[in-house]
Amino acid sequence: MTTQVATEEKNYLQEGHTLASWLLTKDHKRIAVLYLISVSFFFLVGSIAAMMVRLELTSPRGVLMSNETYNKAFTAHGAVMIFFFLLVAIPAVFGNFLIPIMIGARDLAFPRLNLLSWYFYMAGGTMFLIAMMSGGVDAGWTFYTPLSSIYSNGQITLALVAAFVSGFSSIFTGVNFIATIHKMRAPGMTWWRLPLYVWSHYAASLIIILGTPVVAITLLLVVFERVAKIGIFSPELGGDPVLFQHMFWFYSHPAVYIMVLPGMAVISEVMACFSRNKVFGYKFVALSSLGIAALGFIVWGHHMFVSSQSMYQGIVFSFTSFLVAVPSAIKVFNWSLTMYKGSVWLASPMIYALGFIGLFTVGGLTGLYLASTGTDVHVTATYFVVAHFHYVMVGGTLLAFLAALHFWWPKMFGVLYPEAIAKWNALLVFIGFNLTFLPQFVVGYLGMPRRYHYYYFAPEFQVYHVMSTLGASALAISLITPAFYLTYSLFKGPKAPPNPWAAKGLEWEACASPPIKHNFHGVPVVVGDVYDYDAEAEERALRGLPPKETH
Amino acid sequence: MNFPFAPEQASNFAVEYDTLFYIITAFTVLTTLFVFLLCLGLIIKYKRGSGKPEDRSNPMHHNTIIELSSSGGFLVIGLGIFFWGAKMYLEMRQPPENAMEINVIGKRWMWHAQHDNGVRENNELHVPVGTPVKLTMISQDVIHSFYIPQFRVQYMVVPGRYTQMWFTPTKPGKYNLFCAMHCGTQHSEMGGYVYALEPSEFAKWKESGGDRFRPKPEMPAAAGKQLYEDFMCGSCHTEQDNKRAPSLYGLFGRQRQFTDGSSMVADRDYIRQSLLAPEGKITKGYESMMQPYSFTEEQILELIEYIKTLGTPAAPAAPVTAAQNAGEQR
Amino acid sequence: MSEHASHAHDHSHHITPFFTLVKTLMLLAVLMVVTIAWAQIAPEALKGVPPAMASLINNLIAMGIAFVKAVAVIMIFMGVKYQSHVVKTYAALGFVWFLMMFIMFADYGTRHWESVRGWTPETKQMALPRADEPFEPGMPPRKDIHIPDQHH
Amino acid sequence: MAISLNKMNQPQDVVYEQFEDLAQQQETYVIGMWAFLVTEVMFFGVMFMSYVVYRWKYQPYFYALHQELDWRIGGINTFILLLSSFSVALAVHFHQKKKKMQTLACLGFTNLCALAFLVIKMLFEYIPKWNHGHYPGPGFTWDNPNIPGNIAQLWYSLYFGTTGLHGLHVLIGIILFSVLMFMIAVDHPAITDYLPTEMLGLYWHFVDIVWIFLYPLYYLMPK
Repeated sequence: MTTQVATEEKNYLQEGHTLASWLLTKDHKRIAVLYLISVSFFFLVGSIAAMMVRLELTSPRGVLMSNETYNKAFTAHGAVMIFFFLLVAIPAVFGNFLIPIMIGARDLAFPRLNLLSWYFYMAGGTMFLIAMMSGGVDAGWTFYTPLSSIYSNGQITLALVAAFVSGFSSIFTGVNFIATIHKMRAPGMTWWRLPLYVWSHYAASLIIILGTPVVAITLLLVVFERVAKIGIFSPELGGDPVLFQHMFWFYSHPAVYIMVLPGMAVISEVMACFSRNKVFGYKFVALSSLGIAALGFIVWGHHMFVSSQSMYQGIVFSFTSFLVAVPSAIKVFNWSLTMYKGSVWLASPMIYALGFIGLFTVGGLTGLYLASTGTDVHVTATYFVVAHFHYVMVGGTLLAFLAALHFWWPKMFGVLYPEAIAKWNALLVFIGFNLTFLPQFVVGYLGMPRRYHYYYFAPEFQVYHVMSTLGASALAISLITPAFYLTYSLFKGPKAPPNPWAAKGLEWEACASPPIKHNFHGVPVVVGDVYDYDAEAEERALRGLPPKETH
Repeated sequence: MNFPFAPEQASNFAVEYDTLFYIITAFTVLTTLFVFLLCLGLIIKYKRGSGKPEDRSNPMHHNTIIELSSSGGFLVIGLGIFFWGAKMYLEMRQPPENAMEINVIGKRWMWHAQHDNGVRENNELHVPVGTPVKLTMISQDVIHSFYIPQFRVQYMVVPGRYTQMWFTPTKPGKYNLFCAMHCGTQHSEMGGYVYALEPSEFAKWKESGGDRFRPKPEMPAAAGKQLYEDFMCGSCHTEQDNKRAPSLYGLFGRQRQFTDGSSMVADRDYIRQSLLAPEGKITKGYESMMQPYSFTEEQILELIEYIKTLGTPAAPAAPVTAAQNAGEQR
Repeated sequence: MSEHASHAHDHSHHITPFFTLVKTLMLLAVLMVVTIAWAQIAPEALKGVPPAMASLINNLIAMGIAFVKAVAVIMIFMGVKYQSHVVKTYAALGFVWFLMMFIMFADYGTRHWESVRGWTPETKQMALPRADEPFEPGMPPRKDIHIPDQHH
Repeated sequence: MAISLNKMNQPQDVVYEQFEDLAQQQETYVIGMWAFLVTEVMFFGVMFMSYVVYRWKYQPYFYALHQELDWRIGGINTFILLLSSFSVALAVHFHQKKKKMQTLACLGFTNLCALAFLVIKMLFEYIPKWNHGHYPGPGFTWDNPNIPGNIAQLWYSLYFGTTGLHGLHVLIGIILFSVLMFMIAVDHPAITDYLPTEMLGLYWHFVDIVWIFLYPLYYLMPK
């Protein structure tokens, strides 16, 4: 790949210092920073709601809040975390920042659309916050009809419109990524030289453009049902409320992959860099991303095994769900084997990535209980499911988000953070997470239904809820800590070199830290393969041995 | 403080369910352990610049055999779980012929159960041990879910349509009854207990009209008969098929042919639909004459009970002018 | 510039000839007339056919013609015929994925197969009376629907 | 600003800073537009899917309810949309040849068609139905004893939902076409080549395609 660049030029952060220069920017990197700030804010909101829920559940009789408030708290947690954090976090922050750089482009294909997408996101987020403040939303993030359309009180209309608007933000980002990845790759950057990061984001973008409109219009129909009393899902008019679930999960199951595929993208990069090795089975991993995206669309019925859908359909969907295990298994084994004959460097992003592999493995395997029709009947809609999807979503996406944050922090802001704290913190995240969610598997198997405020009729559940809340407190501490040391590093951290991890890839090798406005001087020409690390040479250098002779 | 790890096994499904559950658990634990040890081993062996220098020459970047065997092995085990789970699911979804029938209505935020002799109970369900019990369920408002963890059964209760589920209690006791689908403010309090009683005790309980409620001299089928007469259903639906309408005698559970060429078994949903929206399925040979009625869910259940009591089918009359009506939808 | 861009360079300036557009419009107009005409004569033409079959035939004809019209618009008016493979793929993608939604007919098509297994038509002896626990049965009929003459 | 209608006063080959050359820019825009149209297909897919599900469920009622619509009005509207689609294709054709007058004329004709479509829809369909109380919602009235009021209301929900969404797209199209015509007329610097016309054309053709399927489903099939 191309050579070093001069660093004395103005970087993208110095291009303007006024508020307008940020709010009207068309630079993908600045928009990524805007997203980083707003996403962190919504993560905080969602976390506070989560802590309220966890604290309330320490007592079987709920002492802190009323039924109504509790329902609003868990709805706020679910909806904010999913619509305004998980779906957005990695693609909009790191995807925006890195995809153009990784493929050697100056910017995304449609910079104005990119900015518009941030405004839509903020508009949606603000609307949702208003809905939360002015009455709250208590229908659960899934908004099942007819509860959401007819019976529930509260600001459901506004919340649904918020989700609709932020859906457009997703769609714009997806369209932008697809056009960019197809047409703006640098000379020599063929499909099989693309970093796996880009492959995964491409797959996620496909899901976004195919799925998001479905849920958007479905939620809009619920809005109309509430406001104008038209009734597509209303059983009073002979409609089928289960049709809503079909439409909803047609998007919302693939949406899980919108959340986790970008996470997988990050893990591929981090594992390669810190193992000093090419990702094991590069082509398999790349294609498995597309495989997951396609298969993800034909498994939605596994959310509905007990929802009164036909049992024949249940069995069909169960079968297709097991097929998804294949590409997922490929990925986990390939990431692990990437360390084989590598030079493993346990830096903080690597610890997060290893944590991701562990938690995603558990999350994926517990999916077997839920994909199998018979075993799903008992544990669906219990805390078992809650634990399962937190292992995938939090263990997957959140850990990948933290890994990415640490890995590319020097690139984004040109500063180094205190590595020792970061390492210990990564370990604390892993432990706190397991402490929070392992007990939930047990309590779910015991029969604790999700979204329950009280459980005085089954007091034996309490011990697990207390354990879970303790774990959540540890997790909360470990999630606040990075906010402090990363912010500290922004002002006091040492200046980062262009390539502090000695990593490969255009963003490290051909680009300053932080990058200049148009990322590169001229057009980078890609000649080598992706991930051309040489663990052996690096080890020899570390040990002071002479480089091995080439034959 | 006790640490329970599994709910009681109190129904015919529980033992098989738990067996499969623990097999998947073993698989999960072993695979997780394998991945964990693999990572740990690789980290220790190939940690950067530590210990003795490892052989890193000829690095392996892909191995199709590993890829295919790991994913293939996973798929095979997965399919094994799939088939077992599917078998269990099919059993759960198909009640046996001799099941005792109980009707359940869900509403925010209570459960209402009706036994076949007219005994009704709220937020409680009494069932006999050793007898298969089939619940026919419908909701009055939003979607609920009828969940008894100790029986390992759960099914959603939707408005507008009957759903069913069945189980055979195997152990006397008091078990949890939950609504597992978020249904609004008091969702977590929509529940109660299921009492599995010895058959003799259950019979006694049922005969004495339940232990809670004062009996009132009306049973569902009788109430249904009253409705049938009040609404003068008998003016069209007579004992024999006639020009106006087919007979309802011996209707329930029979195959029906419709004008649009389709056919289906006359079940609860069919009768419910025929009452609320009769035009949808017109019996072959008849014209659409009946108007839609708006009964309450309970009234419909009572009418169904009554129709079920209508004796053996009378000899059906020859269909009237089938050819005349066949081609015409409206 | 990617290698794809340079490949497709010749196509990007394609100007669809005027008469091709006119011919396409005429094709569309003819197809429209055909589909309307069929809808008018269908009840006569399909008189002896069972209603379910007639409905199937009508659906197939109407949707088939609509499909041909859509393809004509996509290929000529939208110029996909002259575009790269990527564009062709994306043009097809949405419509193919829409068909994926039809998987839900695995549900709607088979719901009634599992309905009444287990029922025996024997008469049940109802012995005991009904409890007088207060319970408002039934969904309250929606006030806003005006359905005159419901009851006799 | 002097407005000349005879020739396109376009700067040649304006390439935005993120692109290398004109060809790349054009292809990127086409792919981006098609990716967006994929989402549009899925948008309408939900409406069509709901229709299919309920028609499957209530086929005889739906057959009867389709009589509520007049195929003649639908047919006229279909033809109007086909014409407008043609004239947009023509507009792109002329814009590629840099014939400003003809481009503007074609776009103007398209806009006229779109307007006519909406007017016909309003005057002959929406307003009479509204006056009869045939719209979903609290004021719904129904007097056909053979069809239950609730299913009629469900059907009207689908009808107004689907055609309303389509009508909204037509309305957006009218606004965008007007803006585009104005910008072309005054030689706005943002219009550097025929791509805006082509992009808007793609959108408009898609609106046409939706109607191509909508028309037989709602107006024709059950006859």
